[in-house]
Amino acid sequence: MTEFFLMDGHGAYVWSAYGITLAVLILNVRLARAKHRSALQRARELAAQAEAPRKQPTVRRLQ
Amino acid sequence: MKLPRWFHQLGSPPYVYRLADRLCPWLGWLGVSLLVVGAYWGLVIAPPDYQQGESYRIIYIHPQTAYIGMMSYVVMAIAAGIGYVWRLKLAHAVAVSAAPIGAWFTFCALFTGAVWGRPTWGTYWQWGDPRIMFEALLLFLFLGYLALRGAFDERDKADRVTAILAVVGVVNIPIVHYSVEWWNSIHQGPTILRAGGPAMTNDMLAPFLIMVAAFTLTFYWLLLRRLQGEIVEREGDARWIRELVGAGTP
Amino acid sequence: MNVFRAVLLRDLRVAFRRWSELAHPLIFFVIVVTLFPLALSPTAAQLREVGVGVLWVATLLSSLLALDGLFRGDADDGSLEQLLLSPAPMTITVLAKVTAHALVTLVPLICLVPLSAYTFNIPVAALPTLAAALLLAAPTLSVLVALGAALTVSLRRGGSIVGLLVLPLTAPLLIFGTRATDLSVNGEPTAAPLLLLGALAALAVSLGPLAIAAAVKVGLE
Amino acid sequence: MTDRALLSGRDLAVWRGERCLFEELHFELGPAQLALLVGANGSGKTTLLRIVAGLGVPTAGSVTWKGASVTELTGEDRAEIAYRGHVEALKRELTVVENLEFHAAIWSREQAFEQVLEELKLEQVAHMRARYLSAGQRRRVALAMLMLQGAKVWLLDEPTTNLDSEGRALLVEWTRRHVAVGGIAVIATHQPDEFAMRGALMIDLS
Repeated sequence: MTEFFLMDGHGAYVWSAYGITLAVLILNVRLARAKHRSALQRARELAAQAEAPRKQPTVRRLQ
Repeated sequence: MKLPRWFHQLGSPPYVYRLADRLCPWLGWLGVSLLVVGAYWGLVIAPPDYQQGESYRIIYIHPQTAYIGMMSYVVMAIAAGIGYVWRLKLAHAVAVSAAPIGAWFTFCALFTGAVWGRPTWGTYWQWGDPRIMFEALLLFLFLGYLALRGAFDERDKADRVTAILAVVGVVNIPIVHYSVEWWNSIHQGPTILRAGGPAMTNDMLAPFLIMVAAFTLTFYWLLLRRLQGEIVEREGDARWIRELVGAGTP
Repeated sequence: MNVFRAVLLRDLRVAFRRWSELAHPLIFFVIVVTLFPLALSPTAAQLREVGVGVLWVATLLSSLLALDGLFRGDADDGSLEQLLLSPAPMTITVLAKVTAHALVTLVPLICLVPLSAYTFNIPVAALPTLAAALLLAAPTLSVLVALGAALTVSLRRGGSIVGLLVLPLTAPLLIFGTRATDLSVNGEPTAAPLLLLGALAALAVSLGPLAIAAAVKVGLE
Repeated sequence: MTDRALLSGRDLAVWRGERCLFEELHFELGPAQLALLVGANGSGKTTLLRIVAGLGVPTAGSVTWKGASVTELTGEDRAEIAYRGHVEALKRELTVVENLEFHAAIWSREQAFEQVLEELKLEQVAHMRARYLSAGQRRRVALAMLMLQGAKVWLLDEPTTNLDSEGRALLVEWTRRHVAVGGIAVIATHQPDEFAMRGALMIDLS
């Protein structure tokens, strides 16, 4: 089994390459999920507050 | 210019948000299973290369990550271009979502490329290999995009300024690519190694293609998840968000 | 056409009335060029080997120095807004400003380069090609630097990231420029890289102003 | 109807992040009409004025001049709208005359500005560099540029700041004359009554 990991001397390179790729994949999955979840959380807070008051400016003609 | 109906539908955030919700499970599970199958096949079953030996197995991930990095930049530039021309907030959201993914995968391609270079050419940073130099320049372009985006506090302005940078970047990519290729051909002469390495026998091709498919599916899963986050952030307290959030989805 | 002339003359006049600022890129260039022999061994052969690359990198870096004045000055005193609101198309105005920047910073730099070539004992025969390559690269470099300036015009501390935005895009210039100079040093024909530099210049001058004008418009939104 | 010289804004809205400056703002200005834009600092007066000028982009809605969106105006239509912000668009290294000549070339107007300079009492400083002018004098040069452009629509952002009483009187009189001969003016100000006249539109953002 060990010679499988040794890969006649090239093991370090192959496994470090696969390792970093796996790490990048997992990191990106977590980052993507975290972004989605925090956005939803923020939206929940916004939804809890009352609807923002209408900010329509008054436009009138001077007599 | 009258745009087709589906294009408008793609332009409406709630529609795309729900579409992403339906697609993501499929993309996710299919992608992961292909990754596992491809990795196992490439590491265990496929024969080592007669010339490079075991280190050749990196061919099942390095080209894929490089291709995803490149594709991310193109997706980013096209989305940014559409967002800029038609003022589609959603297109900008796609560009923003694609950028970090591209940056991470380009970094990964750079690392795996350098590690692969070690046993084959004897150095970590093989100046001779034009692809490594191109990956580095592509990574700088991504970092430039992300830095410029981070420098603006107003989202609308950040979208439109970085869109211009993305479009200029994508126009420059072929130029940078071929000038690096040209530069390499004069310094090192035709490399003994063909660009993609020695011709792949059939039993090497299968895992290679599986990994390409796996990475592509993963890319779209990541893109859609990030896009959903962007959409919710950008829609603020729109009505459909209130319903969505009110319903307390996870 | 008179808008092009008006903007060009105005920018040149403003630049020469603040002539002390013009010297900054030149001084920076000389410092970088003189520092390198200190860092490396002064043997003639090795210096020549490295010298060409150093000259080009120093030119790229020092052209970045002068970019703040390109748009930020006009943005702060409100004249950039008036240029945007003027009937003339913004691409013409931008082209005029880029030309002014090239004349004011890059041309003196190009005159300086052959002088500093002596410090790297680059053979005199190679100087004409070196100057030709720099002149051919100047439009592209100016457009890229102007684009960096336009993209960061509304940022207070924009200068720091312009290098990150622009330098990756100057890789082709560096490759073809140094190659042309190396070939001329060895006395070989230098047509190919010079033609490629010319092609880049044509692309930059035709498409560049469109992107720069768009960046300025968005920057002032 | 649209080709009549009409400056109109339809359901304009501006959001800064999650804060709303204003929304559902509609206005329409025909020839010989004046609009006064009032509101506390930070209420979005400058933002709205820049949107009307075609510099800024609203989060929603659009502003049209003679039927065309102000962001797409070119050539003479573009020159018909003049915008004067807080800063006077003067290059400090150029003299007053050089600045005026430059703007004349940009708007391709012949340079009859000697008469305007006299009215604004700027003839002594005409050949002085803008850097040495006082804030009030710079404001007057900006007024000279406004007259030089000869635009149909004046968009002025607090034009009376740094002006002495004599300068203000001149500005108010010129604005009245501009509107009387069929021009349009939108003025953001903290003292609306200075410019107020019958039939003027009052847009209050606060």
